[in-house]
Amino acid sequence: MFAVEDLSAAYGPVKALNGVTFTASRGQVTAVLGANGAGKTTLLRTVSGLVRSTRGTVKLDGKDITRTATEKLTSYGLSHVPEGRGVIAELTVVENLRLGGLHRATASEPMPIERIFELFPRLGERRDATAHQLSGGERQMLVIGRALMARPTVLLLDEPSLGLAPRVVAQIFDLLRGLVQSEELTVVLVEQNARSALSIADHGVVLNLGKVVASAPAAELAADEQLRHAYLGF
Amino acid sequence: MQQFLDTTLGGLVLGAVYAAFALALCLIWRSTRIVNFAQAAMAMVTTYIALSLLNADVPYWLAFLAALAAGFGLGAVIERVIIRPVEGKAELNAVILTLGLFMVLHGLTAITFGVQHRGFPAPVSTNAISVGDTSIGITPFGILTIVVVALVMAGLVVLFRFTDLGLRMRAAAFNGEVSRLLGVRVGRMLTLGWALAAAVGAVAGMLIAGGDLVNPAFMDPFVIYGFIAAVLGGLDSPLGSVIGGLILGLSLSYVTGYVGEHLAPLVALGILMVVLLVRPSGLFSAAAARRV
Amino acid sequence: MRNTARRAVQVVCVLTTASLLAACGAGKERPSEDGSAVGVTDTTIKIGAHFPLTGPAAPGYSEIPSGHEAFYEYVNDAGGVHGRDIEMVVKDDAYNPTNTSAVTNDMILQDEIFAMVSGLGTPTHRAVVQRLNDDGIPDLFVSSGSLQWGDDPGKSPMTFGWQTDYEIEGKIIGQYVKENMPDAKVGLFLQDDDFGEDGEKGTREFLDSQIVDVQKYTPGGSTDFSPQMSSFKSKGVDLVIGFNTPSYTALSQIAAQGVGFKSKWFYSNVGSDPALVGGLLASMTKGKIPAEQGVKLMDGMMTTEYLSGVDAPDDEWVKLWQKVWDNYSKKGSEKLTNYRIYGMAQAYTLVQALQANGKDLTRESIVKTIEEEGSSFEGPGLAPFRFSADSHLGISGMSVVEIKNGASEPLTPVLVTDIGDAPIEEDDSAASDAPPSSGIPE
Amino acid sequence: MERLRSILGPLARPITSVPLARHLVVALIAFVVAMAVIGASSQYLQTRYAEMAYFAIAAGGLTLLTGLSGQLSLGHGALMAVGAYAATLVLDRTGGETLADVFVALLVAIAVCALVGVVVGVPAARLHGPYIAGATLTLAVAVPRLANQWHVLGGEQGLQVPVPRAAELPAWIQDLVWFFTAVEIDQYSFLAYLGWLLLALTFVALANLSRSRVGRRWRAVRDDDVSAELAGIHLGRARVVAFTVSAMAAGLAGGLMAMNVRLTAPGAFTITLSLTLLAAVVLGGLGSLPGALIGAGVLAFLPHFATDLGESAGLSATQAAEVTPVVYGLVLMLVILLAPAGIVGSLRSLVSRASRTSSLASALGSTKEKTT
Repeated sequence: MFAVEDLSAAYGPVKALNGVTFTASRGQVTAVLGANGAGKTTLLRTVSGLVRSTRGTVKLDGKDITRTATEKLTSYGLSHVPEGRGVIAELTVVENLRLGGLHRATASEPMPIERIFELFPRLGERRDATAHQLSGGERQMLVIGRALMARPTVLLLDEPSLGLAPRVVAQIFDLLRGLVQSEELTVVLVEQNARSALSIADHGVVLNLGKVVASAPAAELAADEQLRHAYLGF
Repeated sequence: MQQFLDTTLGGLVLGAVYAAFALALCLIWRSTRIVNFAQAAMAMVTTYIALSLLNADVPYWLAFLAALAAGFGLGAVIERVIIRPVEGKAELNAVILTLGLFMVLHGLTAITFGVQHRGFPAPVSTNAISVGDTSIGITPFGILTIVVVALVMAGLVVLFRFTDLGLRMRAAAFNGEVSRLLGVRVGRMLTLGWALAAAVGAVAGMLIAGGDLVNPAFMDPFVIYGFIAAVLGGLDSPLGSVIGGLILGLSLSYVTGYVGEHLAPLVALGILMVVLLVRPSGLFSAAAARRV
Repeated sequence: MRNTARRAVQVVCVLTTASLLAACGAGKERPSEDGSAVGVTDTTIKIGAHFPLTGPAAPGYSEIPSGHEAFYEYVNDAGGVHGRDIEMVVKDDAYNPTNTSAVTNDMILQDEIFAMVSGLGTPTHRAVVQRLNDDGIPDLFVSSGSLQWGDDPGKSPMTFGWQTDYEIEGKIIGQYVKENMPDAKVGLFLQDDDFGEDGEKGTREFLDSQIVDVQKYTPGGSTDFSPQMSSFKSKGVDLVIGFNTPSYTALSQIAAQGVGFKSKWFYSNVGSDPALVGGLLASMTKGKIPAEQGVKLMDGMMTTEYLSGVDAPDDEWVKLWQKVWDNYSKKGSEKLTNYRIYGMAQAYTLVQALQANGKDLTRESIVKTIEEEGSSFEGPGLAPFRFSADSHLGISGMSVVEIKNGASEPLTPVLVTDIGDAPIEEDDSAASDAPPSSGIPE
Repeated sequence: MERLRSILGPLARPITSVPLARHLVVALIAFVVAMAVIGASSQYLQTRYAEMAYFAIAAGGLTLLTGLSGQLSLGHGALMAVGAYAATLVLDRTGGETLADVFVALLVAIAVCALVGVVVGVPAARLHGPYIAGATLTLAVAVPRLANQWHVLGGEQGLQVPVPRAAELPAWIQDLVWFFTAVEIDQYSFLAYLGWLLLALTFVALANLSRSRVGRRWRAVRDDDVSAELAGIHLGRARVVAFTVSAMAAGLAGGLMAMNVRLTAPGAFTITLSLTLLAAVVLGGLGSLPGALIGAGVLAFLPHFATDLGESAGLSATQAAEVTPVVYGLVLMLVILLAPAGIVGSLRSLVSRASRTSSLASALGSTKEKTT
């Protein structure tokens, strides 16, 4: 179980997160939704320690990881998947994946790269290409695959649909859904594309100006027309 | 013809040392986007450490290793203590900082070891090799120089291509934030990058000092020639640095041999400007055009 | 903001007035323009000199001032010259003419020296000769063999040379080579300034047709002379005559071996000290030969000599130098070297001139004394000085020697000549001068 | 020291919003004070003041270039060399005896450097950061070596520089100096007066330039070249003009240096000279003319002080001489690490915390730090 309590962060005088609280359960997809600038990406960056929190805690299975160094989080089983540009463009597909497996959750077996290629056959075909030669969809597969190499229990996904064709988004979300079930993952999915996100999410959290304005089962959110119009744009 | 051959061989040996030095600059550029103008002074310091050991009758190769180790330590300390605060800041800061470091290391070495010119021994003969009756313009030490530089390059290729540590270092250099998210201790990798670079610089220092006189200024030409060799190859590309070093070594050797030593820096400047203005990404950089 | 500005202007006005008043009151104490008294008191004479204590010319030359200082201590201990102790200010110019200008400025204005004595180097001293003469400061016994110190006293009346000049050295070398190696293909290795130029001028008087290649170097520039040696090699040179400083003797030898260039070598006096060059060569060679064995690397080289050196411990002069050095060297552990002997021999000439000058010492009187009596000074030089009102050039000759085992073996008797087309003659007369028993000129 | 401060006082005020007239008044007062101080000093100190003046002129040009247009030049030693050789060659032809000879020589030095400034400035305008640093550093090494190429430049041993004797100066100058200082002018004080007069004029010119439309353009280019270009400023042209102005200052400084050193030789224009100038402007604060003056004062007076300090700490003379470059290097490092705005900038922000937006600090400021 992954829990965020009263988390706040600021860029200089500007408050970007203001007392955000939510929990994400094992084997479920929790979607964090909101308009551009609502604080979604900042939320993930604060959880990972890339942005320093001013208040609040982040807990992973009851353990406080708020002040844990970014570099150590993968060994606690938490993987933050930055948006698709987060491939290391100068490295090849295989090297990106190898890198993902170097710092694993403690005491876990290394994940064979071939397993990732089974999940994403397209990556297997391009294994020796450098990442900057990949298409947007392939890059997204690569960053997800790379995160899986660390055998995480919690996966934080930042805008996996950004800039991708709807067909590709659907494909990736299908894969994700499958993974959550087969690997018992906790997934926190940050998305601007609320409609698609809610279609695979179990639970939804809506942010506006750094604050949680709604937190409810995904189906409920999708049904709330007023909320959708106000914050989710569909 | 004989002179041309001699000049060419001399240029290759010189070029090998420039290559090693450019490689060191390239390692640092790749990891921290900083051109280390203090590299030459750092190599000078390590060479002096080796000289002190040699004068205390320590065997040559032990002193060589000591210089390498000293370079490694010096590079690490400098990155951690002095360079870290300006990483990612305005680029002028790093330039001025490394130039200041250049002056400080220079002066401190002079105060510690004295400013006299002192002979520096070579591990093998510095007499030309004879083939039959004619001697050719390369010495066993020259051959050793090329071999050592080649070994260093091979070592770096193995490190970066085939080891996890090398993969971590490359990742940290290319994209620090993503690397941190993947668990790479980026700070440590950058320190290691500087340490390795300084060790490679130390090798260059030992090779240029052998069979010559050293004084605290003996590495100064490398401040510019090393930079030019690295830019020639594209700063980002280790292979380019090596080729850039060889091209520069040969060019300067021909200029010195056929025109006059005093024009060498001017020719070097010409080469630099042509590369920067005509092919800014360097002769061998695969990456897209860079902003110079 | 405006208020601060206005206050600043007020403050400035007050300060300005204050400093103007202070300035008007302080304008009196100017150093006396009457040069005679500067640097001389009843009990002291202050002299100064610039030397390359650092930089490419430092090996060897940086030892010269310690010879001076030891000899002055010796003289001062014996009561000084006419009751005056000699104090010497030594400044480092790193063999860089710009630095020479700066340190000379300091010596004149800050240290207020009476005279410059044995400032070293052709390119360096050249930078300050005009200045010293303009200011009427005696510029005695320059440590360089360039002609310009003495061939035109009308232009530089205060300046005197000391050692054998490079032109007559070139002539003597040239004649020796022409007579003994008439078929040699000669390459000249020259420092790229008046030093090399003077040497080339003298050499060409005899060897113009034998010289097949001329290579130059810049002090402080590259230390790799492979290109120069390659050029000699490709032109078939089999005798190199070098007018260069000691480090460059060592570096040219290393470079010659590096490109496989074999030749006979003839280095001018200033670049040939076997102990020093041998030590440098040894330190640069594979496996680091002990310095004492380095002198062997010099075997067979030729050079010239106008002073007896450490290789002649039985020479009366060398005995004197050894005695002075043993008792008065500041760093007792260091050995007597030919450079220290050079310094002491110059110091000896200075003391000789000051003694001859008498008690009434002025900047003009010392110049007059040397012009009038200098040519009769008996000293350690193997040939007499040429000092007169028409010439301020120093020692008039030298002998050609070959280096064997660190010692020099004469190939010719002492040869004496002058610049221009003066004939070269044998003259051993000055070589037999011996020091007075006190060791101090009377 | 008190007097020195009084010279610096007026210049140390912010130059903001001061019109040409006030610049002139300040400069005039400063020059009169300088004359009084110089007149009351020993010949030895006079040579130091003269040295300070030409360093300040060069540093003033450099600080304008780096502080206002954001281009770093390590080649100003080379530009000083060009100025020095130009002035020396002219003085050599004219004999250099009269005041007119001196001014002609200095004007030629400035003109030649303006030309060289354009030639170097055009390619330099296309470079930034480490690239321009490396290129100008190479320039600093390469240019003085040209003296070994052409015989007319005198090779390594350089050219002697004739200097006007006090007796050859016009009577009215001799009278004027005597009137102000109650001391007869001689060649040492003449060079110091000349240096400070030209320093005052140079600083007035530079201060006005930096307040003018041209100066505003430079700052715009420095702070954000992309926006500046969008606003219609021709980037390359603005940079070339800045480089040329700064080269002219370096040329004047070089000419004065030649007269003071009385020798123009390649050995004077080492990498160290260029780095030393950089230390002076960084110490004072990039972009600040008063800072450049302070930096130049350090350059002229520190070496002797530091060497004495080193010797009293038990170092040999040759070791003690190395204390100075160590200090310069430490200055560069410490200013960057601790006080990127330099002395003047730091004092100013201490005095008025309100002026957070001081454009000086941003010259070195962390404009690259991203918050998103």
